[in-house]
Amino acid sequence: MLKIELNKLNDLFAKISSSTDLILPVTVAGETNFAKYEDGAEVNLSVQTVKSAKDSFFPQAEDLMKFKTEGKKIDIIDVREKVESFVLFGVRACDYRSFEILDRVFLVDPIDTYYKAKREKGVIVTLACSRPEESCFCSAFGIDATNPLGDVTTYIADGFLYWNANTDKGNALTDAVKDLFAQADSNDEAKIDEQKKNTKEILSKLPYANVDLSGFTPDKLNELFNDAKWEELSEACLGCGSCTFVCPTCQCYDIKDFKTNDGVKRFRCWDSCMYADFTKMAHGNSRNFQLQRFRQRFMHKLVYYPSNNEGIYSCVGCGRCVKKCPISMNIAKVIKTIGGKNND
Amino acid sequence: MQEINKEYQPLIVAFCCNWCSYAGADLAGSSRLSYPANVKIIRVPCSCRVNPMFILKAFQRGADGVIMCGCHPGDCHYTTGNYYARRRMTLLFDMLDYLGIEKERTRVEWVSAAEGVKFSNVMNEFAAKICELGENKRLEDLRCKE
Amino acid sequence: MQRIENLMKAKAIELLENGTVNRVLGWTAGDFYYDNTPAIFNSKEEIEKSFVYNSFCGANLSKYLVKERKNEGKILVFLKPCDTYSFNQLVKEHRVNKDNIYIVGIECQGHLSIEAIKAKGIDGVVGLEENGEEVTVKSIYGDKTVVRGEVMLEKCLSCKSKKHVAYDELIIVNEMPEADSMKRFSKVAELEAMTADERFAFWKSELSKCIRCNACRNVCPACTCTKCVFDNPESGVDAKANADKFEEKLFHIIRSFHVTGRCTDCGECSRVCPQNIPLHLINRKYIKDINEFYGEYQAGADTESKAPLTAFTTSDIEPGSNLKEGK
Amino acid sequence: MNNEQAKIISELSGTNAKQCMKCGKCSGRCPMFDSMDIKPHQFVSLIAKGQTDKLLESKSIWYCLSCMACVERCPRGVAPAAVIEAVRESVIRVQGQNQLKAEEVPQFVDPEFPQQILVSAFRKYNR
Amino acid sequence: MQRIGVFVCWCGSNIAATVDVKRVAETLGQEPGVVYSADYQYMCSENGQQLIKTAIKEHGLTGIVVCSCSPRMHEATFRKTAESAGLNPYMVEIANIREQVSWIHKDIEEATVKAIILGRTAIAKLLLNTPLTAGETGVTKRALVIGGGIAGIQTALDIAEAGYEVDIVEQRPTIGGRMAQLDKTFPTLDCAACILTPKMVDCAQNEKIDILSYSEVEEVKGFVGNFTVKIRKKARYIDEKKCTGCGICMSVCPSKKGLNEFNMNLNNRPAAYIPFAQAIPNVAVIDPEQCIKLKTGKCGLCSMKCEAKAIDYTQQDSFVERNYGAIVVATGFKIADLKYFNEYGYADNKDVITSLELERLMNAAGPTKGTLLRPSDNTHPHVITFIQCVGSRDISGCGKPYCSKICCMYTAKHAMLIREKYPDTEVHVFYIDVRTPGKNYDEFYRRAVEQYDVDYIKGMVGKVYNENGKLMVQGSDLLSNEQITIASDLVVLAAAIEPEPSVRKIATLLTTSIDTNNFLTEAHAKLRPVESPTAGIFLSGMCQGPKDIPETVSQASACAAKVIGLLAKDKLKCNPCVSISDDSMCIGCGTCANVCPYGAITYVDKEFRLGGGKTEVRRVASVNEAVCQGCGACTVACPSGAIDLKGFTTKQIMAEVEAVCKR
Repeated sequence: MLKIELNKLNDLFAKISSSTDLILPVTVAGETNFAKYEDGAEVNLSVQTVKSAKDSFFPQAEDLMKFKTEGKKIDIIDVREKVESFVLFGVRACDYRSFEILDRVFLVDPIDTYYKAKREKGVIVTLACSRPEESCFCSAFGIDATNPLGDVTTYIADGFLYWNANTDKGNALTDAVKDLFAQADSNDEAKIDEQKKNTKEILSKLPYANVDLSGFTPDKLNELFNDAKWEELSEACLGCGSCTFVCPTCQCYDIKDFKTNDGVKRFRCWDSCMYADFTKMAHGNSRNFQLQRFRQRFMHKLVYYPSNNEGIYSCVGCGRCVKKCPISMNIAKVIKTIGGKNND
Repeated sequence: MQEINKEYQPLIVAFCCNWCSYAGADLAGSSRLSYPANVKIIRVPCSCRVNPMFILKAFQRGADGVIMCGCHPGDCHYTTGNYYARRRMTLLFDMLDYLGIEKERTRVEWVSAAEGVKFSNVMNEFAAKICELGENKRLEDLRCKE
Repeated sequence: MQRIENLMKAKAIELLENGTVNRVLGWTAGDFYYDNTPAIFNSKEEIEKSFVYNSFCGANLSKYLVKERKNEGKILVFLKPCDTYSFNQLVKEHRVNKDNIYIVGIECQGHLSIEAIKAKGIDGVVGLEENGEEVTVKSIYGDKTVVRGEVMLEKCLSCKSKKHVAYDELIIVNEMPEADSMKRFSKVAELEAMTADERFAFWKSELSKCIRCNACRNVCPACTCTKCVFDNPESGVDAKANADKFEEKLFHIIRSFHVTGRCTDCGECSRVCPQNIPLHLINRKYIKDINEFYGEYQAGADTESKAPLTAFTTSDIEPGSNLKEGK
Repeated sequence: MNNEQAKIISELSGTNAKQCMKCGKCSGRCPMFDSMDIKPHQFVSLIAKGQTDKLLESKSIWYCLSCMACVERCPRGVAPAAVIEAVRESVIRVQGQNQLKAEEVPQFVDPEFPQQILVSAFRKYNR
Repeated sequence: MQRIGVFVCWCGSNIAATVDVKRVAETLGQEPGVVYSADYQYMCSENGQQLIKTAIKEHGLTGIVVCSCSPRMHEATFRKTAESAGLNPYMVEIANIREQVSWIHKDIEEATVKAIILGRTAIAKLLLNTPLTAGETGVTKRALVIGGGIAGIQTALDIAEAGYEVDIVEQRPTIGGRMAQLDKTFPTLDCAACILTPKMVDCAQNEKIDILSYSEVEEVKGFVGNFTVKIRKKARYIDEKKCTGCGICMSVCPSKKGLNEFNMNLNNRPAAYIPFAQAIPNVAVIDPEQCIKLKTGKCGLCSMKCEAKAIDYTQQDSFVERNYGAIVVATGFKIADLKYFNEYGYADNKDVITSLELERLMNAAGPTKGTLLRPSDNTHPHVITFIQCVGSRDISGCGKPYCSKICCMYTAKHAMLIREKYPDTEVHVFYIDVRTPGKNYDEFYRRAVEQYDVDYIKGMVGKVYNENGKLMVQGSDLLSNEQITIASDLVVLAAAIEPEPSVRKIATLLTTSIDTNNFLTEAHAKLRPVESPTAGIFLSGMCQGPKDIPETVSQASACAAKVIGLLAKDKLKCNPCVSISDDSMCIGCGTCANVCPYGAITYVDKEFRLGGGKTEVRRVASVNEAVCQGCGACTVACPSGAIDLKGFTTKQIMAEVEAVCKR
């Protein structure tokens, strides 16, 4: 394990970004989101980002291809540039888990080559949590916030950032920057263990730490789907997309065309199941009421996805939707309301 | 004719109402009063048909300046159209300015069917002003400039 | 506050039981004190179980009435002073059926913003205690006390009025301090005084945060179109994401323009923005312009007056004539 | 305009002789008409035709009082007095000798002179 | 998918000299959707149109783009061409490559490129065009003529003659207008009253004509074929139906200080008066400003003496509202204000008069009973000087930039009449040019010079001043190159004429356009000179531009022919480019109706299916296509974009914006 003083982190970021793109939490106009590191950027590793880390692999808008027209002639142009390797720094355990959930969507046949290219080139440096928020409930999904995986795992404790490479990619990155680090000793490891212990204690006491998901099993699909509670749960929903756009696991997108000056650019952009035109087809919409749309989101995360993916829920308990819903309705409340009596 | 810098040719979209300003442009034409070729006129029935979205669309598409011309207030073919247009544009232009977009990029002129000279002068002046400002960078859509 | 809540509950139960209304629109309590959700209550039991009115009921309930129009019977709604303006505006635009709504205007001492509390570095908030001007924030990391006035919602800090402009009855126990409406435009004026470059930089960094979640639009009581132009492929401006920087501006200019003269300045757009973009500054610019150019106008103050963009005078100012020269 | 000189005079005068519709109102009003060999309207007409030689030799230019009656009355916005002034100036420039300097003025001043004479004298001679 | 044909017109060399028309046709032929392109010397010619028709049939075209002159010129022509070849006329778009390209650009490359872009823009729009069908409306078979001068009278008579009802609204107490004030008329020198008054009587007696004198148009609603006009009948304090026109009230009225407007204020009239003996209607009117009874409540002499009991001091303005199919503007002219021309001394000298004042002084029914006496001392003037072009052809800002057209002829007339009647009088005329185009006009002028010895002086007057009771007219004689001063007894100014000022308000009411000189604009300077650009509004007489009587009368009849042509139709085709609201998007907020200038939008409750077996009733906008004029104000006001304008849809305009911005 290596260590670096926190006040030297900018040197580390400068070094990494000198050879490759570095994506990390940056504060712009008061809000912290993952963004490319640039000289003078206000890096903030102490708060949860507004948007999740998924943008790096699955950006909100992404060009797919281009049709160039000239008179009556149409050329199809591949707009994919060779993806260069990049470093994604400061990913929390919940967001890291979300990549695994996205992989199960994008990397199974048919493989999403746009996603795959980025996923392969991304070096993920995770950061262990030490100060969870009241909205956090990752532990409900079996995630250990204090010990994230990734190519490199880092911990912040006692004025130092500790660095531990886990994979070949991680080792390669470590080699490139190790000059800046000192070797950590057993004393340091003890400090980290102490911090982990403290954090785990806080985590176990969080309000949503013990939401019970056991009621969400594939065999209860019909029962859950027909639950009368959906109506009151969805009543106040505005049908905006805040929850889906801050969510690390939402993976739905829409494909659209943009008419440029010399043709058409085909791109995809995040879609939200909360929107009235989500999965609109020639015959119209499959879900006409907000109740149906609302139910879809949670049924997908808690029932449909797990039944196709060995019981893995498509929620990581990051709590972003808990924080950002304009009317304070969220997945935790849904789980508590229809997830069976253990939640009472 | 206005001397235009050959390197930089600004693109100007002019929305002209059918009854006065488009006729004014016709008069400028039949009086052989020239204005830069980069002024492109779009005919609308009345200035009140000009949706702020059209103006933003023009900027998105790469226009460097957008001008709306209508009948003089009080002379609208539809009686009141340009009065509504005037309020809309006043507020829209103010908003663009508020967002930091150069105020000179947008303009409203009232040009009657009899004012061919004015039409040509206005277009020459406006084109010169836009030349001075240079390319529209603050309200551009890079996808349209590839 | 507790007293108001009790009065509201009693009133709701009374009106339900005497048959004046068949449902009640209010707020239901959440898990952390600050996360109340608008809700419809159909029975005394429901009300007694979870009806809440505390300092985190900033949500404007008037927009829900549009949806409620389809349902049978009369509904009771609790509206804060500023919410009644939105209500009036909806009446004016025929979006709600006034006859099927029973309004109880409620006391408002300004509502609090959890974002503002968190911005003070207080995290892990699991509860609050209100004691007059002081608020004790209970956190998993220990309790802290803050001054009420410092953690209010932006819309309450620059409250436009404490007067209910529409109601059937009022529940007001304590005096509501009169609003300082001049405050509303001070930030707009500050921006106006900047150079265009400074303004551009300001808005560039603010709007670049926009994730196009549409929360601002969907919460807006003036945005009640069944199909928004931004969702309509025929409109020429539809988009689901800001695929280019241009679209951030386009979205916010058009969104605010569409509510110009109709926006009551309820401040919901700024309250719900997940990225805390000061969207009210865009809407207020239009309001300030309207006041300056066409005379004072407060949307929703009544249900009859002509909106500024559907009216004119022959001597209105010319577009751009008020703007100072220069980049 | 086929004559350089006419162009210069036109520019100096800032008037467009082509706008003249030959109504003669300038001459109709000119107080010094009888003393002039070339009449005010002819000035304008000669400039329009580019025949400047006659003008430069004309005695009229020294008779013009610069009273501006012709300018005031012209329905076409042409300024004959300005043309005459411009011709005068051209002549003086050629002579290049007899400018009037401000400091020399007091010795010429007769208190009986109307102010206009002083002003017009200065207009004529000081450049 | 559309099959578009592109037709590039050379317009002789008008376009082809600056635009490479072949290249334009070739390039546009390559555009998606275009299956045929051609160029031709004159597309609007019969051969050109035939070429279009053949191409439409042979290539199965679904729409055409014509790159030619302004759509204001030939859009209608090409729409007809398309229609006759079986195409919907609204599947035609014009790219204006003459007025917007060839006439203003010199560089061939630059002009050609622009022409191609404009062509592409038209194609982009056309690709989104849909066939439009015009609706129909009925026509109210009645016309309104605003103004009862010779123009209005002639138009009304002609319309009535064709069998249609027509109302004349006249702001003065009698019809007759300016012509009634004239003495003799050129070039025949017959007396104006002798030829005008019979026509006035015809009007009064024609049962199809209703004269609303002393009335003004207050409000105009509706559109071609279906106007509703509110007319204010000013209180004349005389019951029109009872008054016999006996004139007793005039003779007993003790208030005699009112200025006689009919006599150009040269003398006075009583408060109760009939403007002139042949007035139509021959009904008195009481001037409330002068009437002692109305001002102080004490008098009532006329009421006591009136045998018909027609006097009614309590009368108020009343309103009538009538429906018309067509409206004719015949508001006429007035003498321009001379306040900027103090060099002629009009304000300071009673004996400097305008020509119209001279008409009254020479008229047998005038203040001097036809004897020419000068106003200051009622003596016979021996030297009379006329000054022409007073305030006309003036670009200095004091006068009018245009030629008033009638002054040369009436000055010759006046000079001749004076010399005829008073041979001892010396008559001088200062002129700039003598303009006499017209049948027998120059002969008339030459007669003044040759037979009547009128002294025409080429030159302009610089100053008129009073010296010992004589009016000294100082001017130049350009031909002898002299400055001359004529000591005169009377100076007559041929003052510029200008449109009657009330025309501005009327133009606004009628939503028709007016030029910088306040003359009404015609739909086309050459081809539609009596129609205004606003459908259903026609122009008669001086309101459109300076004219003499023969011209006015011919225009008035032309105007009547146009009106008759309109009223003869049972149905009018509406403009199909009207607003249409999409029910699925409309939220019934009412914003569109608030901005509609025609009140074309109403709201209806409609039931909609929501899916899942549910329905809801929503309030939605409904556009009356016959009333909508297609301005588009509603389309922008609508927040949801539910309302669109056919022919200028949001998508079409957006497509045009995209096309013009393509570099």
